[in-house]
Amino acid sequence: MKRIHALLTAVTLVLGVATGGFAADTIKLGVAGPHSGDLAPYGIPAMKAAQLVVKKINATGGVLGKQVELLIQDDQCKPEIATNTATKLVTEGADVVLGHICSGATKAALGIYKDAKVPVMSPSATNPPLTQSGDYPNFFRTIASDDMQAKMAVDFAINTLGVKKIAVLHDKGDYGKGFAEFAKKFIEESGKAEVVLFEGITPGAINYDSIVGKIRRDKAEALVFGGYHPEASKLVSSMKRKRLKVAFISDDGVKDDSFVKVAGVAAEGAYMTGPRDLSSIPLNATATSEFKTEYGTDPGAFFQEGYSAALALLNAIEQAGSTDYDAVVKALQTKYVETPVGTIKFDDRGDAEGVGFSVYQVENGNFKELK
Amino acid sequence: MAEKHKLLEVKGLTMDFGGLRAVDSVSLDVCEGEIAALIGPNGAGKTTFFNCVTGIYTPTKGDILLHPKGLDTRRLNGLKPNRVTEMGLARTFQNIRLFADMTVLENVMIGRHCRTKSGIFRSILRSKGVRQEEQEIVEVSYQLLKKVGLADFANEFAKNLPYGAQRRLEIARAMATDPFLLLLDEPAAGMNPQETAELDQLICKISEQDRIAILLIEHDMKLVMNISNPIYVMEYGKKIAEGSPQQIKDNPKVIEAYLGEETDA
Amino acid sequence: MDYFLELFLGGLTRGSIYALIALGYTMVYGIIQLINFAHGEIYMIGAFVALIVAGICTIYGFAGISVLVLAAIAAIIYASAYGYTLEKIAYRPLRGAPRLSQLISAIGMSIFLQNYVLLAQTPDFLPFPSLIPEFAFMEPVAHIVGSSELVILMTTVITMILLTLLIKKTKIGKAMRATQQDMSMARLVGINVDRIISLTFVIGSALAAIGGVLVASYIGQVNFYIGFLAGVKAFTAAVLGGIGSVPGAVLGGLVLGWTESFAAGYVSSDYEDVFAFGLLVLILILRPAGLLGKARKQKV
Amino acid sequence: MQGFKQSILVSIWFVFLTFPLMAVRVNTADRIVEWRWMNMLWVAVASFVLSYAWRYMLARKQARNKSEESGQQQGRVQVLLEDMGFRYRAMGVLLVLALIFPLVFDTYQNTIMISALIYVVLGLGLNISVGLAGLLDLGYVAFFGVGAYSYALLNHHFDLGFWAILPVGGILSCLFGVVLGFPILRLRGDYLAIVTLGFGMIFKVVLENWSDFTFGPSGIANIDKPGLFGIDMNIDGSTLYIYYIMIALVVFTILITNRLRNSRIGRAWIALREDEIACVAMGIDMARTKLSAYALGAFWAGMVGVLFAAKTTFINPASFTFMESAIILSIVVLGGMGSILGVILGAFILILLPEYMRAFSEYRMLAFGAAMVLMMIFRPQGIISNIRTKYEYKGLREETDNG
Repeated sequence: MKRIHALLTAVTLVLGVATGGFAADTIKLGVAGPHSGDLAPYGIPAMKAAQLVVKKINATGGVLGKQVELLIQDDQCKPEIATNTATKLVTEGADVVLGHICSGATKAALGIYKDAKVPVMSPSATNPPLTQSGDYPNFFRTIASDDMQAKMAVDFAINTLGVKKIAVLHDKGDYGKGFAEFAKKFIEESGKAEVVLFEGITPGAINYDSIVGKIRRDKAEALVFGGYHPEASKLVSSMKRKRLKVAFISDDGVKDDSFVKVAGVAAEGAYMTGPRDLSSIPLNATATSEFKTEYGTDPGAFFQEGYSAALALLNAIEQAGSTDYDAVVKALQTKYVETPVGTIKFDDRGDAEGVGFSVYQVENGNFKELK
Repeated sequence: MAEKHKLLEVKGLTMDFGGLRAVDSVSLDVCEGEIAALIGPNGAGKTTFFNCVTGIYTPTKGDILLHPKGLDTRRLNGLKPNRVTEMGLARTFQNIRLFADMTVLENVMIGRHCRTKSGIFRSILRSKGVRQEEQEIVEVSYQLLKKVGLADFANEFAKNLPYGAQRRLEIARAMATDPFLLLLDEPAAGMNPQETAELDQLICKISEQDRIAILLIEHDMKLVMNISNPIYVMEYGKKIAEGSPQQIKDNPKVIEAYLGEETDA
Repeated sequence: MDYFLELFLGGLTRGSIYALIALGYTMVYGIIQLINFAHGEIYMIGAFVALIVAGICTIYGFAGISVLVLAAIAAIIYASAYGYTLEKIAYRPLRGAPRLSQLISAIGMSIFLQNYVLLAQTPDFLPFPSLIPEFAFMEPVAHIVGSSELVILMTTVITMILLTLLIKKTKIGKAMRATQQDMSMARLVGINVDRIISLTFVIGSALAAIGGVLVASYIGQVNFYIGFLAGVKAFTAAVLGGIGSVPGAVLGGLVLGWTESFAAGYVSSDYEDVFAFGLLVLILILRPAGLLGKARKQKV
Repeated sequence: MQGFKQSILVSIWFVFLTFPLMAVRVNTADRIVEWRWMNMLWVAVASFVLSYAWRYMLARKQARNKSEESGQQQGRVQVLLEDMGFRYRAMGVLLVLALIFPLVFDTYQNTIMISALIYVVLGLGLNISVGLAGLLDLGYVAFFGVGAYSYALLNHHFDLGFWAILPVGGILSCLFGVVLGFPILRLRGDYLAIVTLGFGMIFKVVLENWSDFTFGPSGIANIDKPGLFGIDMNIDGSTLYIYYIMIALVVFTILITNRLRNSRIGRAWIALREDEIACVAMGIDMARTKLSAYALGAFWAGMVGVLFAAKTTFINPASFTFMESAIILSIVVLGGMGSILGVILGAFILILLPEYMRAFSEYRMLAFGAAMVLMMIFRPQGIISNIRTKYEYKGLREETDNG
């Protein structure tokens, strides 16, 4: 036991030296998110985006004449690990942090960054209270919050599609249930339609036939679903098999190529909200092609947002002229920056101005933006 | 001569498993100071009878009455095994059931559980009373080990004891519950003649010195005939005979039952 | 009435899958009294192998139900091989060890296999090519039960019949039953118990693979994590029906499928899992041996 | 030579076995098939080498089993640990090390250490029901959750402080254990395992769905950190503070579980684990004994759950999954069932090792699963096996004095 403890101590010492040794003169960009485990696909693209951005910036002379150093930490999307991750980033002296990916992990970690006065920017945490509660002045994000999506989806269902009876489902998760609850609230507030069904489905279940039957029974004209693409594909497939034709409206978690590829024909005609189409933005094309040359595949979820967040953070440091917390925050809130998600700055709650949503529809296996 | 005090009185005990009647209205008494024996061929229902009396099975029919000296009569039917033991009736098992990964001494100490009472909180506080009780448990258990001749092995694991010693340890463990009636299920099984002779003495000692009545199931006829009286004989779930060793030896039914078994074997 | 029928058939589909996986649990448990925690992973591996074969075929331009059959055969072969190896590595050296050790080993194996597939393949959900054609004759009732459900039901029924025949009629089946009754006795009468145990794992794994292929093609997606929930549910089904009993596993699977389906349909799918596990607890308290299990009298 | 042949066969078998998953990678979404032939070579070489190691280890295990039968032969460490004096000294040294740890290392190391200590307490708690009483509980994390949520909710609604809730969390969780335990403790071992697994999952589903009470999947944020006479602490300070609370809690847990283990109740638990029938026949009330073990195990989980909520300041249902239960269980099992020192060591290895080997973080769960299997096969008693207490009896001393 004693020996093992000594060994551990030695290991920690070595690691401590290894990470802390070259602290000299770099700008440290922390990157936190799930890089292992089942949620890794949501974290790795943003991490790779940060790597690409840093590589490019360092090649052109860095920020404020200093090289940018990446501190990458895995939080597995778990709040309890995220606090460790955050502490680690703070102790290693991260000047700014790109992350976290999941809202829960972000919430858990933010307190630590706040105490340490580190600006944090998430490419993906869409949970509304993160900005709206005002608890986290150091938090920013390059993605719009869930309530905006829900509002857009509900408006679309009621005003464009003109449905009166809406079923609202979610996957019992933080993201999906949050979206669904906002959707329910907005539908009820509108007074133009009613929620005929509000339920959570069990992720990973073999089929959703019962719930599809229920939608039919309750004569819903539209289904608003909050959650991610695996469940969404199962839902639309089940609806197609059961010959149930109702409008399917969902969120950004579903606007994923996998949805179209997994659900196939069943996905045709489905609506979903997602960040505005970015293909016309030149920087977006550059970023994507950078990714493709580097990794040979298409970038995954939250790549553009991650890329944008890395750019915005480093740009703010450049603009502020130092890594001082107040100066960086001020720069984030006042100076516009060109990113793959558009030219943005942040409002005083931390949400990006100029980032918005559109409604998309699946058409011939592609997402078509509806204007 | 005055009638001997009956400690255990079983009347018309019947036990069915599904359609199978394992014990069929067996009546049996064990009186104070007796070493009674229950014999019979394999599968006659002797162990099932024990299991009914000790509460492991709930009998289908019949009465099991316990008459502790100076206390009210208690009906044991349907009581949980631990309640039965608390009332002063302890047992050993045919297939040795020791706590293999505990030491020999600890095995006996477990037997003291129902006669002691420190609870969780007092154990945590480890008050003086608890410490005294612990010490008392150790002393009593150690004395019992000495009685069965296992004192030298007190700190061995029970699983490492030789077979005969394990049987004696089971007896010591049962004795630790302060019974007035001890049920021994084939205590001599697997023992060599010398060990059996020692066991013979041990059982007599328990009966005489500790004034504990004994009911034993045994196949070793020599042992049974030596020490027990009365003897009850079971076959196919039924009691076919009872009486003194001599009466049993001469009983034609018993002879037939045992001869039948021998041709089987 | 349509609604009821829909729920009933939905539950039946689900239940058939549970039953197929539950059989593996029940057979293994019957013989070596071990909850083979990694069984769900075998199911997942079956689905993944099928995906790989079917994927290659469709990418090179083959399609149709014959590809599905080919994928299923590959899945069965590989799942069986994994089941066999699993037993040899993780369980055989532990024969006679305390139950708890065996169970831990099983849990460890489950974690290992899950991560093995994650690392060797991908964490993403992969689409499974749709290979079951829409049968035209199903169209009038398709809103209640479709072609793929029909395929699942038929496959399950055929598999069950074959399995029952295997156990009841063949020499291997007899040896399996004997081993289940009393392992040391079976050994005495000259049955190679180790071989029978291996065989049980192979058969159980093959059944899981069939379930895996059916589910993969039914829901159209596969990832490394699908085995966990399916495994837990199937185990629940096995216990529900009476673990160790083959008809019990089938009944348990169906009862569980219906419970979930009706609970979701008539109450709320929020608490679907609560109903499933609540039922399990209830059964175990009221009838610990399960619906069809025989209460084994404890030997004293 | 025979070994060589065998290893070749093993190698071929594994190449066959891993072929579809390791050599092919098919992306059906993008319609890409990737062939990775090099992997097959690695598998072949690795399985060839490992099969030698495997056989060697198995042979050694068998040899050890034999030597154990003929006479007890214990490892040197084990002998050393049975020496009470050494144990006290070792514990003392450990405690001192633990106390000066945060003075030497930075805040990050402290947080990691707190996580490990949380698992130490969880392991010790589960050790009561699994290690001592032999009740396999696969839903142990639910009790942890009860503690965490009681603090989070009471703090949120009534603004109650950490110190007030610490015992309350434990007691609530204990009550929860009693209520659940009543119906299910009659079940045999394997059934108990699966029912507790079910309960663990139900617990999580309820947390997710009962939004009005539990705030659903979005969890509860801004939970107060433990207070120290109203002093405002920065992150370093409060981490340090929590670290010392945690050390105290660990010491407290060790003290109490150790006392319980060597008490009348503790012996009854162990006896129950060894043989239920014999146990009841010796007059031990099975239901009560089981329930006490189950509830006491729950108590510790509840206590440390409160601390967990206070440490992370945010909790949501995602922290209370089956995986957590499995990790706690493996801590108990790998460390050595019933052994307090073993459980502590187990927690450190299982929680710290992956933390410090982040570089291999992708492989950590893989290694973790493999370790569980290998431990069970080659060292089932855990790293440190249970040490039996030796009782002092006057009788023996008198006898030797006389003789």
